[in-house]
Amino acid sequence: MAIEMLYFAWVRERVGMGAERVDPPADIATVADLIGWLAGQSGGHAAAFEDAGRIRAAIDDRFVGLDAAIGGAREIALFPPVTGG
Amino acid sequence: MAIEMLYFAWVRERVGMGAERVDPPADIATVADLIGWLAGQSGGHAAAFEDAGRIRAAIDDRFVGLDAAIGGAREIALFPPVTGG
Amino acid sequence: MAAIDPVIDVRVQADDFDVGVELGRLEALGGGAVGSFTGIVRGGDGLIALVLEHHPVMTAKTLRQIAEEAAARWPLLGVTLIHRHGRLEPGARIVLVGTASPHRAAALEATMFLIDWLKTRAPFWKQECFADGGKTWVEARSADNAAAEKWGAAHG
Amino acid sequence: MAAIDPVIDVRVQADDFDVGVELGRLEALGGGAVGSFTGIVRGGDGLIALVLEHHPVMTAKTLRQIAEEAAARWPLLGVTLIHRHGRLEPGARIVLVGTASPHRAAALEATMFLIDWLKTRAPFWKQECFADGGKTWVEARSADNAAAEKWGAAHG
Repeated sequence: MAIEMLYFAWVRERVGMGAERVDPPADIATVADLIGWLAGQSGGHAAAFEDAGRIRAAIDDRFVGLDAAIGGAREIALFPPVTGG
Repeated sequence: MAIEMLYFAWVRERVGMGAERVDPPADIATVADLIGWLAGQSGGHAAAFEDAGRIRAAIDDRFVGLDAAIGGAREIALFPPVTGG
Repeated sequence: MAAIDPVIDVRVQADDFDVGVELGRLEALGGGAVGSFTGIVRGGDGLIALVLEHHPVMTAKTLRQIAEEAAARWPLLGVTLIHRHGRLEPGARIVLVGTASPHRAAALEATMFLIDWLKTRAPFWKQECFADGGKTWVEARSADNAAAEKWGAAHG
Repeated sequence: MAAIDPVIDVRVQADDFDVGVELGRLEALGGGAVGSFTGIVRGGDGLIALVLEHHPVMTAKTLRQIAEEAAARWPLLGVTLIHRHGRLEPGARIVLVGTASPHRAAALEATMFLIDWLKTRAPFWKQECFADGGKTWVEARSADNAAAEKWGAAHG
């Protein structure tokens, strides 16, 4: 199940890239599972995802909670809480 | 005790002038007294001041209640409730 | 709140004003948050114009007092109040309230306060002129009084 | 509230905007009451610029949803939301919220709602750049979340 990942702000900086294609194993069912799995992919990923509580997510351009199922997702964005306005 | 009167909006229209100099008798002590006295000065004044509850006042450019004393007043303005903004 | 000495700009004029220029002045004060309210003559029901009469000596003074009251209640860097008088046709601007503050809630709450107080305390009177020649003095609205009263009495 | 179909104008852009022109469009809708909030980069503490990053696909869509939520809650004739991205120096405009309504309270309450929701729901991230070369991502503020939450959940 290939997923297009998008990263923003310090998540992007720590991972070291703004986008990547990942193929997590079948037992990765939720956004939280995905974050835990991503944290093991590199030192940069580990730094970005060491505290899942600071991460927000969107699946296919819709905000979701970390408990959201990722089945069928084409694109998942991970980022810090927003600070616009 | 000569007082410069100023009238605005429909008070001005009914009285028929925007300003006049008046010299009320000594027993006219408050704005309400003055309004009652003015109502007897002409048909226009009577139409303007038939309902004192609809009149607001300022003495020497400060808003006052109808119970305010007029002793020492140089100028008194009478007008309807304001409708700016 | 009195730590900041705000720039208060109050004008009573027949001429129109430029909202972009006025708000630009407030933006330049460095607060980060600028709020505004613009009141415009609304057409409909055959209205062809409003005529705004005012008490020439009291108006600017009253607007200044209202601006100072807002500055006593919120941390404002600037308050701009412009109120037009004379004949104004539908679509014409009547009044501008602008505020600058370090805090967005302060800027917008003060804007609301200023227009509420201005409606019930500034010595202006509106006459409506209709296409059929009729003229009517606008009556004060109890809703406006209620809106003003929710802010409580003057501090001063 | 759904009786009025408001003019919603949402833009995400690097370029500056003209507040007078934008509010002029809202004034022309005939409501009589136009409210606005402008957010500006505040200097101080050695800040030389903000860099605003955003999620290019989601931002305009999210701003439109926020504007539609405001239109579902207040009788609005128009909502304008403009949010800049990229590098912005102190004094630069960041965001404009503008509303038009027949009612002044609706215009100003909706303005407050829009900026509160925009701060906590629109996918923008601010990085502060300092004179000494330091860069810091701005942390989300709990006060902003509290301000947004006081308006309750989305209707849709």
